[in-house]
Parts: sequence; structure tokens; C-alpha cells
Amino acid sequence: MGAEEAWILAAVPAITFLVLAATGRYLPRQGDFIGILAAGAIFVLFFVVLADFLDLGEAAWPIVNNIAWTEIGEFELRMGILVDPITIVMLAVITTVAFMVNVFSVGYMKGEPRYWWYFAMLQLFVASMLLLVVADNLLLLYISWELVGLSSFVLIGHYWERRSAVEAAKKAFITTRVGDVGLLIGIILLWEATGTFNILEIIEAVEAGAVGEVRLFVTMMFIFLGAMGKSAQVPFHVWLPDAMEGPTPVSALIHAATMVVAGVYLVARLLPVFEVAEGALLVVTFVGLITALFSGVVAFAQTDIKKVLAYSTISQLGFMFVALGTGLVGVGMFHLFTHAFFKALLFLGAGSVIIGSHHHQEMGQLGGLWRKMPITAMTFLIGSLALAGLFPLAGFWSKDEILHAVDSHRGAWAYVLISVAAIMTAFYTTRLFIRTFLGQPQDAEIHSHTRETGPIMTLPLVFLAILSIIAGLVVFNGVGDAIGFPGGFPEFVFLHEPERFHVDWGLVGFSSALFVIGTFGAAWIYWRGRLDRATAAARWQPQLSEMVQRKFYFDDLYQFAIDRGVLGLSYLVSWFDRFAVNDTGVDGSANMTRYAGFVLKHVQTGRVPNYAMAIAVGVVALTLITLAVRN
Amino acid sequence: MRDYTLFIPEYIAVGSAIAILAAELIWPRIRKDLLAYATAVGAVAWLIAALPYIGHTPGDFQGLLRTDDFTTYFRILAAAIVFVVALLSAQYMRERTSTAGEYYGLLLIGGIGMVLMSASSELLTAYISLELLSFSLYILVGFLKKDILSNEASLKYILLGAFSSAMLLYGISILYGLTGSTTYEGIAEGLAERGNDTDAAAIVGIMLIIAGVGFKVSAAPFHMWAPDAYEGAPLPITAFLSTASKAAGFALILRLFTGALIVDAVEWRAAMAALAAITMTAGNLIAIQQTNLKRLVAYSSIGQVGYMLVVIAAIGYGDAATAEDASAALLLHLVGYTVATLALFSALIAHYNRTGDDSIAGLRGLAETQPFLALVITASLFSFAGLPFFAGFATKFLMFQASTTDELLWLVGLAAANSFVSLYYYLMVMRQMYLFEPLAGLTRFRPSPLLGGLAGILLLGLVFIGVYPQPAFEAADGAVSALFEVSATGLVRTP
Amino acid sequence: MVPLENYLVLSGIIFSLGVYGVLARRNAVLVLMSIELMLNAVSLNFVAFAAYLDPDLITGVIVAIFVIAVAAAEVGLALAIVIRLFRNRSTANVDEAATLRW
Amino acid sequence: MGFDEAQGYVLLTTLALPLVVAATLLFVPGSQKMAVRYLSAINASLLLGLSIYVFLAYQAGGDPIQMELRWAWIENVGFLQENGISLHLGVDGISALMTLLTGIVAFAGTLVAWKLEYRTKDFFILMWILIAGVYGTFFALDLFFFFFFYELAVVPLYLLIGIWGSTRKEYGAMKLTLMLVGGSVGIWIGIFAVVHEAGLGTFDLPTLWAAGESGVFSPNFQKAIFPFFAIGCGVLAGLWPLHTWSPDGHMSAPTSVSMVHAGVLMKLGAFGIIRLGIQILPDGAEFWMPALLVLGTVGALYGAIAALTQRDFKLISGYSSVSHMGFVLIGLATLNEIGMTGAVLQMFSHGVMTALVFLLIGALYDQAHTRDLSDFGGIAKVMPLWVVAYVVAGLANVGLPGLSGFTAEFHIFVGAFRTYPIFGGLAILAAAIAAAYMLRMFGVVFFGPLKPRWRDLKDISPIEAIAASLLIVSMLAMGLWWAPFTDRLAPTILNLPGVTS
Amino acid sequence: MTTEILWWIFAAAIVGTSAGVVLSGTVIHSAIFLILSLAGVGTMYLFLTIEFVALVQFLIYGGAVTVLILLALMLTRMGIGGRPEPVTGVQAPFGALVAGALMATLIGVAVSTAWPGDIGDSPAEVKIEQIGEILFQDFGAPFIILSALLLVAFIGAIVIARQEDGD
Repeated sequence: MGAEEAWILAAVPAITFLVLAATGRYLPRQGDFIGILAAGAIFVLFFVVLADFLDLGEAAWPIVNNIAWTEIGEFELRMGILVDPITIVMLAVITTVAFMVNVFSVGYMKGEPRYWWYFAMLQLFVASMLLLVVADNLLLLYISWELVGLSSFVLIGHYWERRSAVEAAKKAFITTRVGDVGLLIGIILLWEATGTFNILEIIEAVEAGAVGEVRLFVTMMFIFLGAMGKSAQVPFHVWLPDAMEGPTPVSALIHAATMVVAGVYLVARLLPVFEVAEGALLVVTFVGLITALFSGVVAFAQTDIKKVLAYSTISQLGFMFVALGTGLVGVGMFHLFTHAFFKALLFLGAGSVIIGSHHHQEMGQLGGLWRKMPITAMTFLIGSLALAGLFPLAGFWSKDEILHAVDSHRGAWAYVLISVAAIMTAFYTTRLFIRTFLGQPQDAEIHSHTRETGPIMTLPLVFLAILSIIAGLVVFNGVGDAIGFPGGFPEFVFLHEPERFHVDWGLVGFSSALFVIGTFGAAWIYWRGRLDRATAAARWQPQLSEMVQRKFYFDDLYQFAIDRGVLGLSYLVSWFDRFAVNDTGVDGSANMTRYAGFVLKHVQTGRVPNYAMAIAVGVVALTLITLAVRN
Repeated sequence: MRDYTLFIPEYIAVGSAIAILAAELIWPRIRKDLLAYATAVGAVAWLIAALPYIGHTPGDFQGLLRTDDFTTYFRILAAAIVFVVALLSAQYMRERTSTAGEYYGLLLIGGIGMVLMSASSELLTAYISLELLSFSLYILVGFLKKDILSNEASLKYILLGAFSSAMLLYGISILYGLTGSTTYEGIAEGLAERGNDTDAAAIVGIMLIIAGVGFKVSAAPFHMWAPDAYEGAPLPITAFLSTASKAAGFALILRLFTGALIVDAVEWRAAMAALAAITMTAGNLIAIQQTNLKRLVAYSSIGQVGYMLVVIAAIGYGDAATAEDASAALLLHLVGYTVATLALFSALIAHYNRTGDDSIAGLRGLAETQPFLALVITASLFSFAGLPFFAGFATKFLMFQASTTDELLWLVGLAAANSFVSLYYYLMVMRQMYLFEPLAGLTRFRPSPLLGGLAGILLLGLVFIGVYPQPAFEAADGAVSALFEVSATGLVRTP
Repeated sequence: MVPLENYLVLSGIIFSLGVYGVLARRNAVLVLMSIELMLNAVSLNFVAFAAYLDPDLITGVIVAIFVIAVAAAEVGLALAIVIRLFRNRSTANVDEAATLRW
Repeated sequence: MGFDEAQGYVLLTTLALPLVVAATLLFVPGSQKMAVRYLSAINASLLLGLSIYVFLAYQAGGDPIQMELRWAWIENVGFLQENGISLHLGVDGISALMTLLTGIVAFAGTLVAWKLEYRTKDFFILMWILIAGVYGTFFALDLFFFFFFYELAVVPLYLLIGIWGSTRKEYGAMKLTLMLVGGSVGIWIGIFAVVHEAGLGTFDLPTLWAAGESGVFSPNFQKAIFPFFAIGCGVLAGLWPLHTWSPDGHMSAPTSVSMVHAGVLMKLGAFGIIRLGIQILPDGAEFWMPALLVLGTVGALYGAIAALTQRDFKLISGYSSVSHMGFVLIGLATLNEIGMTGAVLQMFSHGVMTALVFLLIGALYDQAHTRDLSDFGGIAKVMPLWVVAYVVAGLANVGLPGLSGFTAEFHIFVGAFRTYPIFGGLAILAAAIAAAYMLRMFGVVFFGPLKPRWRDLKDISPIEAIAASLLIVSMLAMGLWWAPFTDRLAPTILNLPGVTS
Repeated sequence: MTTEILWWIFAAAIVGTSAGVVLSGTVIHSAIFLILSLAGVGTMYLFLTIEFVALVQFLIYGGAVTVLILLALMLTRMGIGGRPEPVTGVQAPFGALVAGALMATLIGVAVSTAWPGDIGDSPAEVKIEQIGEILFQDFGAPFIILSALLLVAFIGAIVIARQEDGD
């Protein structure tokens, strides 16, 4: 098998899903090993694909392989796969994290309800996610796009006995669905303009100027709506924090590493088109910046470990969009790449904490876990530092690249803002770590029961921790060449737009400074788990802190809009349907008829003279009218 | 010249009528249902005697009566109706009267009146034949003389009947004055030649005639006697009224209008269309409100008359071909309608003989107590409504299609809409039969084999015409073509 | 001498009077009488037309005779029914015999 | 007898079989419930087989109309000329697909009615008459018989709902029957006008189509008459604002009737719009389609929005049916092959999907005797299979890729964007709202803590499971590999007059 | 000349008596008026020189019918102490209206129309033989039917009016 058969990567978990869904509950261990085997298999298969891909060499890229699907007149559809460096990067991320998460889940989900179903859905997700990244046409991409949404919906709602989980799942599905409307419209508009769904053909056509500027801009905005929905950009971000209702490994896989970056992937995939569309990229940058800053701020006020991580994810996705907004695919994808590892690590770490502390995830109840669960703490620390951007961990390089890109492609304003966002990242990450692992235990009771989790869970942590340390190095041309990213990551992704990487020590210093500010600020405030300074700050600016606590009222606003707006409209329509259309219109006419009959029948008085009168009047009337009409 | 062999079937009918009268005079204690069977036998003989006339060269009795396929068609129809009604009456009348000889005799004579109406090609003869039928009906309607309803019905019927026949006669007199003749050919020629300053007279005359015949077929606003007469009359006679007298009326109308008045179509066609519209609408709307089965049938039959009048209007509007096709379709529909009505009444009488209840609510739960009768009633009501598998669907469909002309599309549309309204009250009847459980105490029962068998046969006929109308339609077509060999469509008057 | 129109007008008047009678009178017998008037008007019409329009084939006269005969028969039958009504309800007023309606 | 004619007899068999069975049942004593059931089950499976055969035997890319069969019925009498009225059967791509749909739904419906105890015999008699009517309408190539079978399919509903129905059954039955028959009046008038205008003395559809192409029907005539067909059929297709029989009717109807009715009968309406409206009066269609488009869009949005806050399962399905038939109308209104293909696909998709939904609702209602959403909660715990099936149906309803709903709606959207981008967008919006009401129902009814009163609900019976899985399979089939469907539809639709590519 | 004057007198009389039939307050008076009016019409036939019809008129109407009517009146009159009742119904005014309209129409038609083949103001002589011949030669069929009709009426009258046990 080679790169042309990359679809097999998706096929394996798909089949596994069917097997597990059908038989899982009857298998020993509810078939979790099958899930792990499948995940491992694709993890291995990925390297086969990669090897083949590199053997074929740049000349053969992108590798396409598709078949005729349907044909209605001149409207014909081909389905197939497209493998190019971007795909490879995504594959790398997905397969790796998926494998880790599958393994971790065995420990995490032990004894949970519907264990087999959980694994089955995990496979379904992986299958559709892989399909999404190998799709060579937007229709197939949309199909898998919806399927990942579905599996995310199911997995978020895994504990459906909990009302909150159900609500979260619903929210996630519908919010992203709103974006998907845009995406579908965008796809169809693109088809209208170019007459094809095939991504490469579209890019070709657009670059050949097949589409008018304004129209193209509108189209890309619709498509970007889809991206925003999936990647939880403001104002579609609301679903992601709630999605933490799902099992933590799911959060790690879907809501940190893979699905949420589908939006980024989409934009990266269509970046050439975005570039042609005047001003589209600027929008992307803006949205990214706003999101990065906004969620950074909100993350300050979160006390639930997973919520903090969720908002940090949103913020990091913002970073990625900012990067793409500069038009540099490589940078965006690079941050996607590194972020996947350390954010997955952080989530799994959080999961480990939750298990270790017997399902507590409020910082207010934790603290001082450093001694209780050293491995988790250690790996978590690495993850945090990577996220915060400590030289030379993975996060540092990618963030460095972003800063550099913004500096060189967007003006100073963006540079300033993104730097602030970077500081925030460092700040809330540090806060999270300190309040969870350092200082005094907040709740002795919980603390006393807390234990380190078993190897089945810690091993993935360690593995990811290592990745978080080294993943950034692929950016170096040499390293890149060595491990199969010829010419280093950015160039690899860019193919032949050489932007060779070089370490700009000034920049390194600057970003380290940002790191230091953020970290030490947080450390100064929260050292040893003290909260008085924070509360003081809150008391100093009550409204502000209130606003932050309430996440800038987004949820309340939406709730209001839905209750008053949508449901109100629905009640109105139902009322209209019952009373206006049905009772008045339909039944009304029926009653009118009946009433007419009622009136008419009383003409029939039963008296002969009246009857005779009717006859006489009839004759006279007929005669006179006929005479009158014809004269 | 006088060819007395043209009416052999009628002689047979008269003979059996007299025989029956005599029989009861001789044996006053004779079982009354025997008389019914005798009548039925007579009717059969009549029918058989009529068969040789099919396709026979048209006979002409002094230019007053024509015995062509048209006549034969109605002969057979009349004989069949009398046959069925006689059998329907057997049990019903036995339980209600002491003397039935006159009843059955008049039944036969009424049938003869119907035949003569269809045969007469001269106004005086037509009038006398019409009175022959009417007189028989006056008496038959009032035959249950102790029953105040029956009596009241016949009073209303005869008073209004006389009133309207006076109108008819006055109309005839005016036409006579205009054309100097009472034969259809004569009138046609006279009308064709008349000067334009006689339009008013022509219109008045024709309108008065329309009133007269309109009364006979109970077209609104001349219909008001019908519901009362239907309700008051003995059930079998209600069946007779709603089949024989209507069929006869349309026979007369067809021959008269195609034979003579078509010449002046411009003058009356609008009025006829209006009459049709009023009739169907009034009939169906009022029917919605009815609670008594007989009245419901009466009003629904008025609605049916409205549909049939559409054809007459079409004769006025369309060209000769349209007129012929429409008339053919009308004859077809008449048969479908007749069969449906008789089927309905055979079921109703079977039900009435047991329960003595002729209200709609009285049918409650019939599907439980007597599914077969319920089926028959449903079938005939659906046939009225024009729903598939039953005669009504095909015949009505063909009739409306045949009478569609550019000017009359609106009327056909109205007719279609009306047959939709009618579905409502037919469903109300079915609702009683199928949706509700029978009242307490009512248990399953078998109808008398006679009525049951009759209903079954009629049901089969209903389905047969509905599924394969070709033979009936061909017969009707033949009958009508006989009509149009002598029709006055040729000499249409140009004002 | 007297022109045709006179007869026609006369019969028209009688006929309309008859119609009025039918519409206005309550007693069944009176209604019948009015109908007789109408029929008379008719036969007068026929005879007049016959005399003035086709003296050679005087169909109208024949019709008149028939009308008279039928009228007589009608009266006979109707009166029988009226008497029966009187027996059943002890009234001869047509507007009181209104059980059948609606 | 040529092969094609032989195939014509296949159609005839398919059409006659249910009638024969109905006639046979008349003579089976009503107490022999099992006999009735088995006879019906056998009949249903035969019909399913025949329908599948018809669908497969229809050669994609062959002549547009295949398996033709003509029996002269009435001709050369009265105004009727040669072939005046003939039992002229045949299928094109569209009716082939509809035949398949009918077979599937009828089969499922029969299985579901298995547990019916009250007046079983009468039920199946009426049911089979109805099914025969449906087949007939799809096969008929003669206006007279088209109308014949159309009425035949509509009328039994009155008794089926009135006798075996549930909520406000008399009202629902009467209203549904009257509205549908009222619609058929429009069709009737249209037929009169068309046949008269053609003046050929024949009801034969191909002849009339040919006449239409030779320009017998003036554009003004077409514009005047098309609305009669469109509205007449539209009522049955749930055309807004003549849809109100749908919620009430479905609420009253017994399970299998709802299945057949929403599953197949509503399609008769859309089918009629194609057969009569577009094929006979293309100019009229072109002139009126924008109006139809607006109504369809309104219906699609209106139904979806109204469904958001309904409290009764069946009302939700009723309104969502309105919404989905709105999509069908939008697809037809595009008058381009993609959109119309989508419309027909949607007819199939909605057919199986809604049949499944009603099947499941029935299965629940039979135990719970309530359909009020707020009474339920967490029943996924006690009836997992039921919930899975319902979720699948719901997702098809939502238009989730991989299920038939997406395939159909996607084509409709593409077609709509071809001609009316704005309405295309609105249609997609309506599809999104569908997600909202579906998930709302899932959340309230299936998930959350289990209400104790439902602790002993049973999961769906094996028989129902067979029916459900058949429906699910057909949904997946169209959702995953829709070439077999489009290959048959596309040529037919391209062949329709006035359809742009 | 004299004929004209006489005609006018009789015409007036006929109209008067006919009016009397439909207007008079008591039933008997109406009956008397009816006899007179019928007789008047009979004289009209004489003016038209068709004596045979006049004869028939006098015999059948003046004789049979009126007697029958008087008889019926006797049979259906309320006995002494019977409530006095209005002989004219409530809808009389409307009746007058309609009848008036009808009359206007008929008269209008009568005078406005130029009747084709009008042979002027002197009616032709009609021989009774002629009548007899036409009646029995040309109109034999209706005559036969009429006989049946009379038979039916006869039977009917008996059946309906016959006393039976119970009344």
C-alpha cells in the first residue's frame, strides 16, 4: 500500500467501528483491544504512507486518486483522495494522538457505562477525521466534516444520563451546524463559479480568475463561517467549553488535537483561494486575533481545569488563524502540529488528575498534587511550559514563527495584540499549573484519596511529553531533512515557496520575555495557591471581573436570542398555523359551507304557496333576466 | 300511418297491469307480495318484448311517437326500474297496506308513461304521457293514505305538479302560436324561420317549458316538492321517483331540446347553464344539513340533476358533435345513477324493514350488524360522489368531459367542486355506519334473501359499469345517434 | 273585428290571476280553482291560435280539448287527496300541511 | 409477446395483486386474524420483490418509458376516439423509483400492522386497495386511470383513520379526506380542460404529451390551467398553505397508515405535479414555477420552525413532512435536472425516513399511550434499539451525510443555487433548523435521567425490527452510493419538456 | 261592430269573475265566480266560432268540475263553530307582485309579437267534422293515452278517497 491508498487509513477504523458497534458489548473486555489495535495499526500505516509519499518525491506531489461517483447530465461527481504535505501533517497528528488517546481511554474509561460504545464511536470519529483530511473534493470533505460533528456529538453526550451532557452535545452540534450552513453554501457557490468540487481544480480555476472578486470574497466568507464553527472562533466558540462534559480523552482527541483544527485545516487547504479573495485573509486574521485575546482573558477566570484548557485551545486556534491570516500556510500548520501534542498532553494530564482525584476537576478542590502524582505533574508541567512557550519546547518555536509572520506580514498593531495574547497564554497556563499541582491541598479530604494513575495512562502522557519537547525541532531544516520533512517544516508544507527557517535571536529574546512576564505574573499572584491578590484584583474592578466571570455574556446572549427569538417565532408560527391557516382558513371554509346549507334549507318551509312562489319567481326571473341580458 | 305493432311491449305492460288489478278484485285475500312478483314477471316480459326493437328500423307513429333506439333504451330502463321497484315493494307494502293491486298496476302504468315520454315527438303527446306518469306518481306517493306524511306529500306534489304543468302548457301554446305546429319537426322549422321580432315570445315560451320540465326533473328553483315527496312517499316509491321520473324527464328534455329547441339554443342556453349551476349548488349545500336519509337522497339527487343539466347546457353551447357526445354521456350517467339509486334503496329498505328507522343516525354501526348492506350503501354513495370502482366515477367523468366546451368550463368546474362538497355528506353517512358501534340491543342480522340478492346484483352492476362501461356507453351512443338522425341541429337559427 | 292579440291579452290576464290565486290562497280547493283558471287561459290561448293561425290543421283546438279533459281528471284526483288530507288533519289549508320541510 | 411487453405484465401483476388480495380477504371470515395477516404478509413480500424487480429492470439510459402495456378499455364510442381510454401502464425513471419506495413502505407498513387486533380484516382490505391505488397512479399513462387510481388511493384513508385512528380521529380523517379530494377536484378540472383543448378524444398521456409538444396547448391556456394541476396535486404534496391536513391527519392516523400516507401518498402529489403539470403544460410550469418555489420555501421554513416547539411526536413529524415536501417543491421549481433529480430523491428519502419515524412513534405509543414529549425522558436506557433507529431516522431528516436525506437535499440545494441562489440559501437554513428540532426531541425524550414510569417499556419487537432495518438499509443505500438512483432518474428528467440541464 | 262590443263586455266579465275567484273572501263565492268565469271563457270559444270546444267547456267544466269542487267544499268545510279562517295567506302581496310581473310579461309578449301567419281579425270557420277527423285520425295516440290517464285518475281517486276501517 502507498500514498494512493491513503484512504485505507480511514477504512480501517471505519470497519472497526462497525465491528465494535455490532458486537462490542458481547466481546471480552467489551472489545477495547480491538480499538487499540486499530489505532495502533493506523499509527503504523501512517509511516508506511509517509515513506511511500517521500519516496515518490516532490515531483509526484500532490498525489491524487479518485473515481467517478455520479453523473447527472454535465453535473458529474468524482470522489477520491488528495495527499500532499498538509495532509501528511494532519495524518501525523491524527494517527499519533488517536493512538495515545485510545490507549489512555482504557484506563480512563474503566468501568464507565457503554464502554464498548465509547470505543466504537472513537473509531468512527477517527475514520471520519482521516477521511476529512484525505478528501480531494469539497463534497467529500463536507460529508466527513458532518460525520466528525456527529461523532463529536455522540461522544460529548456519552454520559447522556446527565442533562448537562445532553445539553452540551446539542449545543456543540447545533452551533457548528450553523457554521456548516455557511460552509455548504460556500461550497455550492464555489461549484457554481468553477463547476467542480475538486479542490485542486477549484484552486486552479480561481487562480485563473474564474470568479469575480466580490463574489469570491462572499463565497470565502461563507466557507470561513464553517471553519469558525468547527474551530470555535468567536462568536461560535460557546460550544467548546461546554463540550468538556464529554470524557476527557475525547476532549483531548476531538476538542484539542484534531476536530477543532479541521477549520484551520480547511482554511490552510483553500489558502490559495483565500489569497485571491481580496481581504479575506484580513478577516481571518481579525477573527483569530479577537478569539485569541478574548478567550485568553476568559481563561483567567475559569476554575475548572478542563474549562481553562478549553479556552486555551480556543485561544491557540485563534493563533493559528492569525498565522494563516498572514498567508503563510506553514506557520499555521506548524502551530497546529505542535499544539496538537502538548494540548493533547495537557488534556490527558487533566484526565489523569481527574481519575487520580476521583473525579474532581475544580482547582478550588485540588492543589498540591505534585507529590501525590509526580508523573502526571511532571508531564503536565512540560505541557504547560510548551504551551506557554518556553525555549526550546515545541510551543516556543511555533509561537515564535507566528510572531515573526505577523511582524513581517501584518502591521505593528497585530504584532502588539498577538504578543499580549502570548503573555496571557503564559499567564493562565502558569495559573492552572500552580493552582492544581503546587501550594497547599485545598481539600484535604480529596487530597488524601488522590493516587497516581497506572501506567496505561501515564505512558501516553510520557510519550506525548517527549513529543511536546521535540516536536518543535522539525522546524530546523536539518532536522526536517533527517526525519522526512525535507527542508524543514515550513518549506515542506509550502513546497516550492522557499521560506527557509533561521533562528532570529532577537525574536527569541522577545518571545522569551513575553513568556517570563506571563509566567512570573501568574506565579506572583498565585504562588503557593494563594488567592488574595486575585480577589483583590476582582474587587478593584468588580464590573470587569464580573464580565470575565460571565464570559462576556455570550452564553446569556445566545440563550436569550434562542428563547425569545427562535422559539418565540416558532410559537408564533404554530399559533398562526393553528388559528389562521387551519381554524380560520380550512375549517372556516368548511363551516361557511355548512352554514350556507343551514340558511338555504330554511327556504324549504314546507308550505305549498311558498313552493309555488319559488316556481313562479323562478320562471319570471329566468324570463326577465334572459330578455334583459340579450337586449 | 298508424303502426300499432310499435308498442307491443307496452301492451304487455298494460295487460299485466290490468291483470294484476283484476287479480286483486277477484281474490281480495291474495297475498300482496304475490302481486309484486307478478308485476316483476310482467316487467320482465315487457323487457324481453323490448329487446327485439334494439337496432330495429325507427318506427314513427303518425309523427307523434317515435320508437327508435332512444325509445328502446328507456323502455329497457323503465322495465328494469319497475322490476326492481316491484321486488323492493314486496315486503314493504305487504306490511303496510290492505290493497296493493292498484299500487303495482300504477307502477307499471307509470313505467309506460316514462316510455311514452321518451318516445313522443309531439308536444301534446309528450304532455299527456308526462301527465300519465305524474298521475301515477301522485297516487303512489300518497298511497299510504293513513300516513299523514304520505298524504301531505302527495297533496304538495299534485298541486305543484298541476301548477307547473299549467306553466308548461302555456309555454307550449306560445310555441304553437309562433310555429303553428306542435310536432318537434314543425316547431324546429317554425323557429328556424321566425322573424327576429318574435324573440321575446320565443323566450317566454321556452322558459315556461323549461319551468315545466324542470319541475319534473326537480331542478332548482322548481325542486321544492321533491324532498317532501321523497320523504313522505313509501320507500320503494321514493326509489321510483328518483329514478323513473327523472329518467323520463331527461328523456323528454333530450328529445325536445335536440329535436326542436336546439334551433333557438342562443335564447335558452345561458338560462340552462344558470339553472344547472343553481340546482347542483342548492342541492348539495342543503343536503349537508339533512338528518333523514330520504331527504338526503332527495337533495343529493337534485345535485345529480344539476350535473345532468350541464349536459343540456352543453347541447346549447356546443356544436352538433358535442351535443351528441354529451347526450350519449348523459344517458350513460343516467344508467349509472339509476343503478346506484336502486342499489342504495334496496339496502335501505332491507335496513328499514328491520329497524323502521329512516334517519341517518339510524344506520349507526351497520357495518357491525350487517356489513353487506353497509357495503352496498357505501358503494352507491361513493357512486354518487363519483369515486372509483363504481359506476358514478366513470359515468360522471365521461359526462363532464363530454360536456366540456370553451364557454362551459366554469360550469364543469363548479360541477366538479359540487361533487366534492357532496362527498362530505356521503362520508357523514359512512361515519355512522363504520366509525360507531351499533346502538345497544342491535345485533347482527340477515337481510331477506330477496332484498339481499337484489342488492348484490345491483352492486355487481354498479361495479361492472364502473370498471367496464364500454357496453353501456355503446348502447347510450347508439340510442343518442338515433336521436340525432332527426335532430334539428342542422337548421340552427342565425339571429 | 276582434284581433288575435285581444284573446292573448285576455288569457294572459286570466293566467296571471290564476297564478296569483295559487300563490295567495290557503285553502287547497281554492288553489285548485286557481289552477283551473290557469288551464282555462291556456286552452283559450290554444283555441285562439288555432282559429287565427292554422285554420286548416287546427291542432290547437284538439290540444284545448285534451287540456280540458286532463284538467277535469286532475281536479278529481286532487280533490280526493284534499279530502284525504281533511280526514287526516281536519283542515284543508295547504299551509297547515307543512310537517315535511327543511 | 416481446420482452418489454412481458415486463408490462409485471407492472400489471404488481397493480392487480393487492386488489386480488383485497377481494380475497372479503371472503375470509373476520375471525381468522392470522390467516389475514399471513396472506397480507405474503402479498407484501411479493410486492416488495416485484417493486425491486421493476426498479432494477428499468434500464438506465434506455427509452424514457419502459415496460409499457396497453389494454384498450373504451374507444371509438361517444367522444372517445382510438385509444380513447386504455389501461396504459409503464414506468419511467421517476415512477420506477417511486415503485421501489411503495414496495418498501408497504412491506414495512404491513409488518407493523401485524399486531393490529381490532377489525384486522377490514383494515387490510382497505390498506391493499390504497396500495393498489398508489401503484396504479405511478404506472398509469392514461389520464383517466391516473385519476382513477389517484382517488382510489385517497379515499380509503377516511375509514383507515376514522376507524383505527387515535387523537381526534374523526376530525382528522374527515379533514384529510376532504382536503385531498378537494385537491383532486383541481386535477379533475385540469384534465377536462386539457383533454377538451387537445380535442383528440383520448386520455392517453403520451399522445397528449406529443400533442403538447406539437403546440396544441397555447401558452395562455397552459398558464391558465397549470395552477389547477399544481394546487390540486400540491394539496397532497403538503403545499403550503394547504398543508394543515398533514399535522392533524398524521396525529390521528394509525401507525402503518401514517407510514404509507406520509411515506408514499404525499409523493403522489409531487409525482402528479411532474406527470400532469410539467409534462403536459411545460410553458405553464415555467410561468408558475417561481410561485411554487416561494410556496415551497415558505413551507420548508414554516414547517421546520413550527416543528421546533411542538409537544407531540406526530405533530413534529407532520410539520417536518411539510418542511421536507417543501424541499421537494423547491427542487421541482428549479426546473433543472439537478434540482429535479434532487426533488425525486427527496421524495424517496423522505418516504423511507418518515415511514421509519412513524413506525417508531407507533411502537412507542402502543406501550406508552402518550405522545407528549414532556412525558418522556431517558428512554434510551430501556429501548436502546428504538433510540438508535430513531436517531438514524432523525439524522436522515437533518440531512446528515451518509444517509439519504443529505443526498437528496444536496442535489436540491445545488439545483436551487443554479436558478435561485437566495432560495437555495433559505432552503439550507431550513435544513439547519431541522437539526434544532430533532436534537431538541432527542434531548428531551431519549436522554437525560429515565423517568421511573417508563422503566418497563419494551424495545421494538423483532417484526418491527425487520421493517425498521429494511427502511434503514434503503436510507443508507441512497446516502452512500446514489449512482443507481441518479442514473435512472437523470435521463428521464432530462427528457422532460422544459427542463434545463 | 256589435260582436266587438259584446266581446269587450264578456272579456270584462271574465276578468272580473276570475278576479273574484282569487279575491273573494269566502270559498263558496269563489266557486260561484269560477263557474261564471269558465262560462265566460266558453263564450269566447263561441266568438272564435269553435262551438264544439265551447260545448265541451260548458259540459265538463260547468257541469262536472264545478259540481265536484262544490262537493269537495262541502266535505271539507268546518262544521258549525269551526274557527273562521282567513282564506288568503300572508304572502299574498308578494304573490300579487310576481303575478303582476308575469302578467306584464305575457301581455307584453302578446301585443308586441307579430304572430306569423296571422290571417287578420276574422277567425276562420271550423267545422266540427274537421275537429272530429283530426282528433281521431291524427291524434289517435294521445287520445288512447288520455283514456289510460283518465283510468288512472279514476282508480286513484277511488283508492285515495275510499273509506276504510280506521277512518
